[in-house]
Amino acid sequence: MTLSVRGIGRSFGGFRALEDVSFEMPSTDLLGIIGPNGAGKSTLFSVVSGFIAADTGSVVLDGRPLDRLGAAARARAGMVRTFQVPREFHHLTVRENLMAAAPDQTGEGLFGLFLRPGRVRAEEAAIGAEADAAIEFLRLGAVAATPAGRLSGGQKKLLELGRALMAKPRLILLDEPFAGVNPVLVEQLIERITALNTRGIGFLVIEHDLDALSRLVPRLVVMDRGRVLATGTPATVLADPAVREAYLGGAVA
Amino acid sequence: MFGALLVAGIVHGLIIGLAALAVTLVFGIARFPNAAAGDTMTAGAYAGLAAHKASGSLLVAGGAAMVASAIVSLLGYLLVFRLLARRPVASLLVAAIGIAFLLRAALGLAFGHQQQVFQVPLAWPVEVMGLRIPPMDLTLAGVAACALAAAFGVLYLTSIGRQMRAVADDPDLARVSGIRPLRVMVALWLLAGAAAGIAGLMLGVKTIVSPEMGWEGLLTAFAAAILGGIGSPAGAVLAGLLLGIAQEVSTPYVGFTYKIALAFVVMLAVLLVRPRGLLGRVEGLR
Amino acid sequence: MTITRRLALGAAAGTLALPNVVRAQAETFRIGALNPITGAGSPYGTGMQRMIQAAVEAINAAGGVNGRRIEVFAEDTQTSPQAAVLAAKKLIEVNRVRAILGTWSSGVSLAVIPLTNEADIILMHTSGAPALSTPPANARNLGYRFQATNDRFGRAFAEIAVREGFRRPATMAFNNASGIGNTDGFRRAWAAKGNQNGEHVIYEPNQPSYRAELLRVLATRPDVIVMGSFLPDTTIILREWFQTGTPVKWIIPGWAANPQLVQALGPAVTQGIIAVESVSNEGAQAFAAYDAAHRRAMNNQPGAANAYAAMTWDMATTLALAIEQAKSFETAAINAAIRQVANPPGDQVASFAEGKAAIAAGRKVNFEGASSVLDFDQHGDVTPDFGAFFIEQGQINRRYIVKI
Amino acid sequence: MEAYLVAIAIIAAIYVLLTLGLTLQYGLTGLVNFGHVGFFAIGAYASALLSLQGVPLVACFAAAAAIAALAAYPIGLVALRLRDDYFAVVTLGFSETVRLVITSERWLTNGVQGIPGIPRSFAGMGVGMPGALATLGAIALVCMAVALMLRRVVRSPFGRAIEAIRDNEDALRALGKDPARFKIQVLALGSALAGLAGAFYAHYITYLSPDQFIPLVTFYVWMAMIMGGVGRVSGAVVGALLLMLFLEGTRFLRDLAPDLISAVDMASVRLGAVGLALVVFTLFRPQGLMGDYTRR
Repeated sequence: MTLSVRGIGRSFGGFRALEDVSFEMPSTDLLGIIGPNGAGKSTLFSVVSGFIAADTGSVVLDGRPLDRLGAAARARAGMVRTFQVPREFHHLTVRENLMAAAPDQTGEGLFGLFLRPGRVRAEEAAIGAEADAAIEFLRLGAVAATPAGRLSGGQKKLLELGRALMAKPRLILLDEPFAGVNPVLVEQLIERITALNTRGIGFLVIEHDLDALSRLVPRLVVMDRGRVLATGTPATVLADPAVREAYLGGAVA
Repeated sequence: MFGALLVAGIVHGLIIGLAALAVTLVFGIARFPNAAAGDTMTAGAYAGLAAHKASGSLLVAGGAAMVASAIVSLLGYLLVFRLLARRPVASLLVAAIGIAFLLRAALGLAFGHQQQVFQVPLAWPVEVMGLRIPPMDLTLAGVAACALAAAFGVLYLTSIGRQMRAVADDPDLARVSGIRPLRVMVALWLLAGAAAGIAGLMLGVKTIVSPEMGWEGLLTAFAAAILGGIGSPAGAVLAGLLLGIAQEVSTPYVGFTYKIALAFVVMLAVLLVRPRGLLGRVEGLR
Repeated sequence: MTITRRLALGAAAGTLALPNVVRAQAETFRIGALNPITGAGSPYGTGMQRMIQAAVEAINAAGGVNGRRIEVFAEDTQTSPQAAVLAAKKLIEVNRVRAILGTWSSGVSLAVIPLTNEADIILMHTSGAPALSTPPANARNLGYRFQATNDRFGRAFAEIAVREGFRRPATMAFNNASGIGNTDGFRRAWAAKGNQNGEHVIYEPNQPSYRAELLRVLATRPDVIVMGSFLPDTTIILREWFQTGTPVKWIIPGWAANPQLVQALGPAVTQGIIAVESVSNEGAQAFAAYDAAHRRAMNNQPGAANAYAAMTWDMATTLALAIEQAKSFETAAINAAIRQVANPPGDQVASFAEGKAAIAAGRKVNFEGASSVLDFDQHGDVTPDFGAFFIEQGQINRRYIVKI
Repeated sequence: MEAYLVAIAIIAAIYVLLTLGLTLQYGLTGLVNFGHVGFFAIGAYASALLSLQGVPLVACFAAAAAIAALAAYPIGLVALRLRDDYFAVVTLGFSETVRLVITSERWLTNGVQGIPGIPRSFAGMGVGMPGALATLGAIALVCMAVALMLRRVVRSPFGRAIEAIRDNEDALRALGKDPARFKIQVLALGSALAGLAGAFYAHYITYLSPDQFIPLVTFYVWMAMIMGGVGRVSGAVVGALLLMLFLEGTRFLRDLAPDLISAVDMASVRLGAVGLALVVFTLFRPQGLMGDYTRR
């Protein structure tokens, strides 16, 4: 049960954003990706989640190659992403945001909606209960009926996580979950993510906040200028001179 | 017959190309299809007509058409589009339709709905390599070539032109590299307006001038801009020529009604194969 | 929802308030002038409307009909059936007009005539479509056509082509009911004379170039091209044709081959064009009066520039005479009187005043209009004569008249 | 007078139906459909032609909606892979192509000569007031049913998904849902409403020709939607009424003050006012008169 990323390359015009990026992780595990600005982390995320096509290489989840699948199909295959800048459905309430993410709803087709009203009602009740559970789990109860556009940055991050959960993935790709989130919420997020991981959901996390990330994940991939620089536990990776050179620059040296 | 249709197609295509250039510049940089481009053309045609009546010179008429359309275009930006910069594409589109209607109404009130014509001398065709070419076609092709050369000169040889293309390529990148957006936008709308003005003048000289003339050709210009790849000036002109020639040359086969739909069908076919147009970069996967 | 209701009530109140203004005036006989002020018919619509008003002024100056003044309510059809239907509804329901005069395009007349039939009022129009002669459109015989049908135009074209000795005519038609009606009429008449028809091209409006269309026709080497066309497209086509340098003759409807065309293209391009028009009854006294009125109302443009305006002038006069003759304001009586005052036999009269006097004297009158002699057949259609006009050195000269 | 008001109300109700379709497509889902009139035309011609073959009117109306929806399906399949702005241009092109097909295929549509003598709805009740009132009643009922249906859709899982598309399409895609699947259904349903409106139009005006289906009609509907309130069902009703008030009101303006402005200029003024309304509402009141749709 693994996610393996093999030899991914991608250029924009003349600029090589990704070059032969490879790594592997058990899909129930926690893996972090770090790197300086412009290292290609976000591009990698977009390629893995199917929002940008790769020029070369392959993404395989649990033995199934995903390369020919679009973003939606990859999500259905069990790999759901969040966004660096939260993309909440701003007109919908928090609860509606969560309910919208539940997969395979009969009422999402016009025929189902009008021809099988009983089934739609039953599903709605179940999904609503699920959403309420997620709200409680994420401690968003106070804003459950608020349009998502009015949430704080941190609350939106929580909501994104909750939405991803509602889609019932095996693996969640988190794009800078701690960026712009106040320290109290960061702790809460770390704790919630860890709790979810113990339930068997894997996480691939891009993060700038090295400190927070080190406390969350047991293993790190370090990227620089579109390449993988090192892979290993936070301690070993951070001890690597090449990493210190590229990522931490003169600050630590 | 084929040769004659080819010549007609090239002249027709140059007009479409100029109009498409105006559309694609705005499309590439301001990121919406400017539905007011057609009526900006009409404004240019009327200004050119007035100048031609006063001076009798096509050159003066061309200058007037460019200036008038450039001003109209810039006003549209300053008064409306600038205020909508952060809105969804649909808002800009609807506002553009509104401006188009306003312009047409103003021209109708000012000049009436009767057709007007450029009083240009008509002459018999000249023989070039066995092809009989109307001298007017040569004049118009010359005008279009000069206008295109000037437009591409601005785009590729001046600093503001390079900045425009940079913004078209990547607005975010351009913002961090210190390009002043207002200056670029003003230059952009002026250039797009001037191109539309020349297109309007040519259409007016070739046919007749009426308040509806620009709107009628808008769809073809859109098709050419999309076909050429949004934001690609060379693509727009190329696609314009392609559509112009295709419309003329294909008529013996598809008939005279469906030739209008041809632009649309070609556009659809190309978009199916290359969703970003002929010269547009292919990116993303949906 | 409160806003909705308030707005709706406001709208209703606003419209309901209007008829009071109308009702306040003295008892009049109301007619509607429903003309193509804008849209494709706009070159003629304003003149048509003004001539209805001018004719009514003359009628009122002569003492009105049966002692009542005629009052005109004018509306724009926008040359669009939908707008015309609402305009007609408004004329019928709000202004309570008793006749509608001057619908121009066939589409508009076909859309309006069910309404006039339903309201039991007369419709006088200038449309060419044959469907307007017969049921269901003219089921109640309340429709009157003051223009020749497109078919008759086509026959006139064929007569002239024969007379000029043309052998290989091609046809080009603007893709609308009138354009195609003209050329189809020509082709039928030409074939009926035992001739071979040439190339036939139907073209679309608003094209930046008609070269492909032209070349297709010219490639068959016709000696004459018969057009079913309008002014803007004719202007562009003739321009392109001249620049091909191919000699050919043209037969063009008079509404397209008019002084504006000559002014747009100059004498060199237009030299030798044959313009065909249902001749206004130019020798007639009625035409002189109409021409004077047209010049007064339309910035000194001659009346011959707008054949439809002559027709609307005649519409108002015919209707007024019929009312005098009927001595009634009832539609059925007026309708029965129209052929009595317009068709022979009877004293030829040229104006309302003259006719009114004759009717008062107990004589049978025969109104000879400005647009034609105005004799209606059983379908309510007129059969005007056609003139062949030749454009020579920028002048449009009539050579002869064709009778069908 | 009453009959005139009824006539206006019928046309207004036809616009309400068209506006409801666009509200679903643009207001709720964010689809920039500039080809609405094409589906209106398809519905009108389908119903007219079928009724002339002797098909009962009720079946004609149903067929008009179904055929318009079917026509939307391939367009959706092709166009919904494209960006929003491309979609706008493609739909505009589609509606013009529909008009050209109607113009050209004389064997089917009688071309530019048009189709006269289309059976009037409720002709059995006479052509006068009773028939018109019955027509108005029928179309008002249909509008109400459609409005109720749209409210139902808005509050359903489907409505949640299409509003999610409008707010952020990529986010929905990231959750494993294909926006195109929803958009095609939205396009088809909105087009079915336009087709139904077309059927009402055909059997009320009783004469169809291609020049009745120009893009201006599409933009009238846009104007109604934008004035009334984007994404609000009640906004569609208010907007369509305002549109009619505006289109017909100009007639009375000239009755009251005939010398104020000539009829020719009035056409320009009317067009200019449509333009001004579009610009001003976009600039200063994008939520329309009925307010923001989040507070429905």
